[in-house]
Amino acid sequence: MITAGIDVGSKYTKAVVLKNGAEIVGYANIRTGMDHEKSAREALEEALKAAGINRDQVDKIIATGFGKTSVPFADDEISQVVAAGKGGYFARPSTRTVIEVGAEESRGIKLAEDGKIRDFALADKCAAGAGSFTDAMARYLEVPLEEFGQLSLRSKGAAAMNAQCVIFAESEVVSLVHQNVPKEEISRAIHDAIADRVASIVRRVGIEDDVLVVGGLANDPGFIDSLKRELNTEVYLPEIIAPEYIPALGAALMEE
Amino acid sequence: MGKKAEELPQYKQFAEWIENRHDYAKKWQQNNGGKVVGYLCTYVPEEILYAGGVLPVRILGSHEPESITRPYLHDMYCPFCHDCLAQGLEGRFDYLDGIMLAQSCLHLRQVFFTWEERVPVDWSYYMHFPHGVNNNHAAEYLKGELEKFKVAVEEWTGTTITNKELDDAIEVYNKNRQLMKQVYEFRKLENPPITGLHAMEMVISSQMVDKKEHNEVLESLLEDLKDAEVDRDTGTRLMIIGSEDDDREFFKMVEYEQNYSATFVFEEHCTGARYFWDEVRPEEDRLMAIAKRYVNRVPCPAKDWPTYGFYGRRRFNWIEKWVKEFNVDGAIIMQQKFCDPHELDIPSLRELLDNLNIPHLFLEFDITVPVGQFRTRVEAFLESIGEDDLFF
Amino acid sequence: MAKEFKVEPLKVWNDFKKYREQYYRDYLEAKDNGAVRWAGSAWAFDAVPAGLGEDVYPLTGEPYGATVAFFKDFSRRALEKAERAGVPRDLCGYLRNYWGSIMMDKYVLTDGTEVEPFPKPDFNYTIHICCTHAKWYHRAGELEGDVPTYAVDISVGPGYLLDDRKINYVVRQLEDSIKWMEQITGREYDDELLIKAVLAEADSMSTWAKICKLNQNIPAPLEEKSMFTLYALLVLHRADPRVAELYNKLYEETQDRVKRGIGAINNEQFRFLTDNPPPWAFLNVYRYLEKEYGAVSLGSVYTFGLEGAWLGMDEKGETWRWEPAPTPEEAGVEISNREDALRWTAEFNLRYRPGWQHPYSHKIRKIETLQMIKDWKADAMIMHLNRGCELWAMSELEVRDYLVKHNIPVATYEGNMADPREFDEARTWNVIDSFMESLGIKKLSKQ
Amino acid sequence: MAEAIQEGEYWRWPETVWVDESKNWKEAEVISCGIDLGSVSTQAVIMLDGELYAYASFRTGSSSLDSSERVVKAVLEKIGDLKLEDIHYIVGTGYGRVSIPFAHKTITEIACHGRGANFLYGPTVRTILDMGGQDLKAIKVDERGKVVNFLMNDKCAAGTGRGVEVMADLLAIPITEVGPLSLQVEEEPEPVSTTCVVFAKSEVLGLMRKGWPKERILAAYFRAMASRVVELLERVGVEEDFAITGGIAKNIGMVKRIENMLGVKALKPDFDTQIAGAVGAALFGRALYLKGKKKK
Ligand SMILES: Nc1ncnc2c1ncn2[C@@H]1O[C@H](COP(=O)(O)OP(=O)(O)O)[C@@H](O)[C@H]1O
Ligand SMILES: Nc1ncnc2c1ncn2[C@@H]1O[C@H](COP(=O)(O)OP(=O)(O)O)[C@@H](O)[C@H]1O
Ligand code: SF4
Ligand code: SF4
Ligand code: SF4
Repeated sequence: MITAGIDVGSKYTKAVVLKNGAEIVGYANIRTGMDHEKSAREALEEALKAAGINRDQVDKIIATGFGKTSVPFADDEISQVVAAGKGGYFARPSTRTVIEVGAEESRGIKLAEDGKIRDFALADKCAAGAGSFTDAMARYLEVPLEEFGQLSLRSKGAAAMNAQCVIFAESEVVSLVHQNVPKEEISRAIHDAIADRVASIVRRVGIEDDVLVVGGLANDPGFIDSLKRELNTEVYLPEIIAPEYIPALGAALMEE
Repeated sequence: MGKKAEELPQYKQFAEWIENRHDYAKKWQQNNGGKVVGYLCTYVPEEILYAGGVLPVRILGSHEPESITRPYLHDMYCPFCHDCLAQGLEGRFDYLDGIMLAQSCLHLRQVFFTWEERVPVDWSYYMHFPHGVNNNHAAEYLKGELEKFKVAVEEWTGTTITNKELDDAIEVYNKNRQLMKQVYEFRKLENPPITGLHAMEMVISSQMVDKKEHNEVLESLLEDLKDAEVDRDTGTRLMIIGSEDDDREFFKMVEYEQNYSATFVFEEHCTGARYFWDEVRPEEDRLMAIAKRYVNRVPCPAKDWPTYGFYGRRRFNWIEKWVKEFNVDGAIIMQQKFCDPHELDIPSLRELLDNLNIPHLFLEFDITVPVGQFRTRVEAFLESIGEDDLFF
Repeated sequence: MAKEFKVEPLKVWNDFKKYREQYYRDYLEAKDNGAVRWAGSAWAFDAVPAGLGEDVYPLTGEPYGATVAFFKDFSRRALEKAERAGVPRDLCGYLRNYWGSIMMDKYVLTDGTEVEPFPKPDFNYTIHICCTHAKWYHRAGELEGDVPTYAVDISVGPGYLLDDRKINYVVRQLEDSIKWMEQITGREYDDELLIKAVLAEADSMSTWAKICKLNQNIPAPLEEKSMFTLYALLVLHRADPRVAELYNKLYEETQDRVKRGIGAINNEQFRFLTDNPPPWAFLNVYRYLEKEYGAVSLGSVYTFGLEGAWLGMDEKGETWRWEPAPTPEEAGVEISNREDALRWTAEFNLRYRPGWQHPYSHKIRKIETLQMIKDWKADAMIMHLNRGCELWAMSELEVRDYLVKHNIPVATYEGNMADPREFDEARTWNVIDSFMESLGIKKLSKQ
Repeated sequence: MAEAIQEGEYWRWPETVWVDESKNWKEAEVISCGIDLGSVSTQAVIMLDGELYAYASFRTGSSSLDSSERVVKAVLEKIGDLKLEDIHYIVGTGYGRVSIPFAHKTITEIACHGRGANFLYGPTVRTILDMGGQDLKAIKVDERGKVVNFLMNDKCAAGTGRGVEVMADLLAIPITEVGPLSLQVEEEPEPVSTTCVVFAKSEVLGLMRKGWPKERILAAYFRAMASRVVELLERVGVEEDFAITGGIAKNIGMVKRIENMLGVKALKPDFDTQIAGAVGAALFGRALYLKGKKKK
């Protein structure tokens, strides 16, 4: 049986194709466009192409993500929480806490031993605890996103930053730059600030080992480093697939 | 000429006490074999603890960002209480033998209960305390609560608190209040030998150390102040009015690190005058005397509202008096974000200051102060008060 | 598959609506006939001003603030007006609607009619339980132009720790307040009217508790969204004998519904509790849950506990009793003079209203909530992290933590009871869907 | 519908360098310069005896040092033979004022906008709205342009110049055109519910998906912004004459809406509103120079 999960995120749309609910055979990630349906279709097609599978061989398509309702060709839809929980458990069954950080949202999910969701918490309305923060700051500092996280790892300490908000952080960063604070320290301060926000949400469900971090921002080593420090515990990344695919994977797993 | 005002050793002592507050308390514990109680609001009747051989220390801000309180405390509770609770949860007060609160705002209450439950501590006490301090029956009611409290302290420490001990405690506390008021007198001078930073550090440190020791330093400070040499420009005379505030960074920025000279000549908040202005007036019934002191002190806005024939705010009468006596040029209304008691008074406070012709600047504080943003506001405020000669 | 239950509209519904309509009108028109008008919190000692005469009309601020909130446009204008005058956005949502309404000098009736000017009370009469109440009316009085305000301090701790000394503290203030009202209004105080009001108050509040208790049945005869309308009369004027009478009627009808197996919703398959004042402009949260999931809201510590009289915590502070508190008659207490009446109303309110207890420790609210889940046979708790009220926000997260530890599923969504701008529908549906899915409950349409 | 999602450069507003060729700096007694280093834009203004002579207005880069140098260099180059050393007094203002190495003194942008508006719009101005890149200021001044009272927006940068830039990018419309376009609606739509830059973005995307035309989306966004601005203004109390300074004064969609909500018309500028702060700074520079001379 072939299933496909499509995660229409606010910034990226991810698709994962799964064989017999166990084997990942294809995946793709494209920028979410104006037209959700189109983005979803494109992501799916790319993933199918990578898998070498035809569209009519797919038995079931399940959508998730913030645009999940605008994928009319999907057979079913599931919430991001359940998708991330399922995907996280599949990727690492010893996971008890899943932290998902995407472009605009973050959430903490607590899993039972059997993978069932025991509790979850969503971050509240402020983008300061998600990927857009790093996107904006990296752009401001004129550093490619991929390097922005590395910068943070190289820093000796964090610059003092008060801003609790993306926009104000931008002005804080302006003034830090003006004070000639090294970019490394600014980067570290930003990652610490995000980790701080994410942690304060996830703490609501309680941190239980193992902690798995998924979603696009998990690719950012600076963030992972700050998060570890903030939570004072080891955190893991999925090994079977890149972290941003986990919710799409979870969606594809729905049908077993 | 005496010493340079800025270099007075007593100022260093105050700052050092604040920085090493935890070490001080631990050492005190060892040296005196006594218990240390952390308290969350200045309505706690410290005299009774002190009489029982207990050192009361106030739990104040650390001004470090944290992420551990939000599972328990609502986001819209004030940053100060998040900061206090965070330090508790992080174990920075693990030496405390007890914690207590005299009923004040809701935010602090929640901090107290969460602390009590989640931070191991031998003893905790929530004291019911009148909120309507302006009503005629408040002192009587409080006296009853003080009786219960005294018994609780006695049971906990396994001693009885004698009248003599109460009198001694009252004396030490009153003395501290008198001395600090005398220091404040120097702030009325045209060029005060003490800045707001040091004055605030004086008051904050008094909340953290044994008052007897504090009194000694105050006495020597008063000696030195008499002929201290002031070599800074006083500039605009500012008063701060508002919520709890122990953010020294802000004071440093305003008085030492910006474009214009300015000096705080008065702090109205509970890390300033509201804390120490009133003394216990001794009477035979000691607990009644203490009760009256706490009911009649300059009230916190959380407790200052009309009853019977009184329709004003008692605190405002004080503010008016201080503005005049200390020759204040401008006021900074400083409020902890989300602090409801203050927020509810500020519209009326603004009217009061307008009527007094005192320009004012409103600032909202968080756990950490955005110094850059505040600098611009403060400088612009000072520009609007002074700098007349730029215009011709 | 969902079971089907019979449903029926409530017969008393219109009487309740009519009372509420008339209440706001009466207050508005009172002055035409020389009557007395007072304003204050819904927590105020409602029975006490009743002694000023038969023609005394209150306006309680919280329900008025909620009425304003219901009319999104009026509310937005009121809130903006207040904010422009420097009133911070994080203050109590009701208060901002109320102040804004005074500042606009506009009064809104339950059908949305806007009337000018805002009808000024003769005096404000309130208590102080959160950080807001006394200061709310203090400032309102200033805005209205020196309307005198009296606030009774009730900082005496939770009901199970009450003693005579504490009760006396409150009674003395109530006595003072009567003299004060006489001075303000120039009227002579009538103790008989006070006694009548005190009895009616106890009757209304106990009867409400009895009604709430009937929701323990399956199917639940009432659901919370309707109960918001029904309980409103308690916060408007529970000491009015007509209100007591209406609750007795409602009680009878609800008993009858239980007997005949009438449900509040026809597809009850999931029972949940809530905990806080709801976002008034978005009661469709409840409709959504009902329609999509056959989920019935049974009530909350708020709807049941704000003005319902319950035995509550036992003397040891260990067990919470969701049992209606006795009226004077049931308790065998005779009330024959002012002192008795004041003492009764003070003690009754302080001891038996769950809402009074919450600011005195988490423990109370935790035990109370868990007991409620058990007694009402609820499957889950859906909490409104309400930014509009700091009192109901207190302990909320501690309760959440406690319930989760006791394996009760909990979902939380954010909002503001009285500020429609602070509610995000899409996010809320997302929380609800995630929650239901995580419990393995599918939408009815997908079953 | 167009794929507007790629990050374009639509926010780029035109940079300017200008000199009044009819004046000769060599004849001036006092040459003063004001530099306004804002979060989004940087201006340098040169005045001769209190008369506007030359200015440059550029985008602020990530290093303030470079920005201030770049803008001063540009204006000096345009003049040709004037050198930095020839300038008698330089006052720095704006967000980055402390990091302008060659400034003799710094003064806040609030005082400078007050003074600058007084010069540019005339002494009848009492209320000034400065809408910049990341903040809003409502300023009340006396007849000399001295600040009597002011308010700045707090904490949330929602509804400022940066926000408009983000919208311009998102909708793929040049920043100079968003204002006029937003006025092409028959009826004002409901304002968007959040002016938070980050969330407005998602909300706007949602509206685009619903098929709203761009002008309507802009109208909804500007309306929400304007109402925030008006809130701030009303808190200081609007007194006529009323003037708007800063970059967004060039956005007619915002200006019109603010005027409508306030019921007060803003004075019409016949110069670049972005230079008001730097003009004020240059005027203070002249005053400070003369004051210093008097002392000597
Ligand atoms: N290689 C990377 N390095 C750093 N950050 C990354 C990287 N890849 C993605 N991100 C971050 O992840 C975010 C997108 O995460 P994703 O989970 O795909 O978002 P969504 O599903 O919300 O659209 C981006 O905003 C970016 O900040
Ligand atoms: N020509 C223009 N047309 C429309 N808007 C403009 C124009 N130029 C600048 N802006 C707006 O003004 C903002 C910058 O304002 P400005 O006052 O220069 O900011 P600051 O001084 O805070 O750096 C830009 O973000 C943009 O929104
Ligand atoms: S503008 Fe800033 S503080 Fe405001 S909601 Fe957006 S990110 Fe958060
Ligand atoms: S600052 Fe205000 S809200 Fe915070 S603890 Fe103090 S009184 Fe309470
Ligand atoms: S904050 Fe809550 S308890 Fe306080 S007045 Fe408002 S609604 Fe009532």
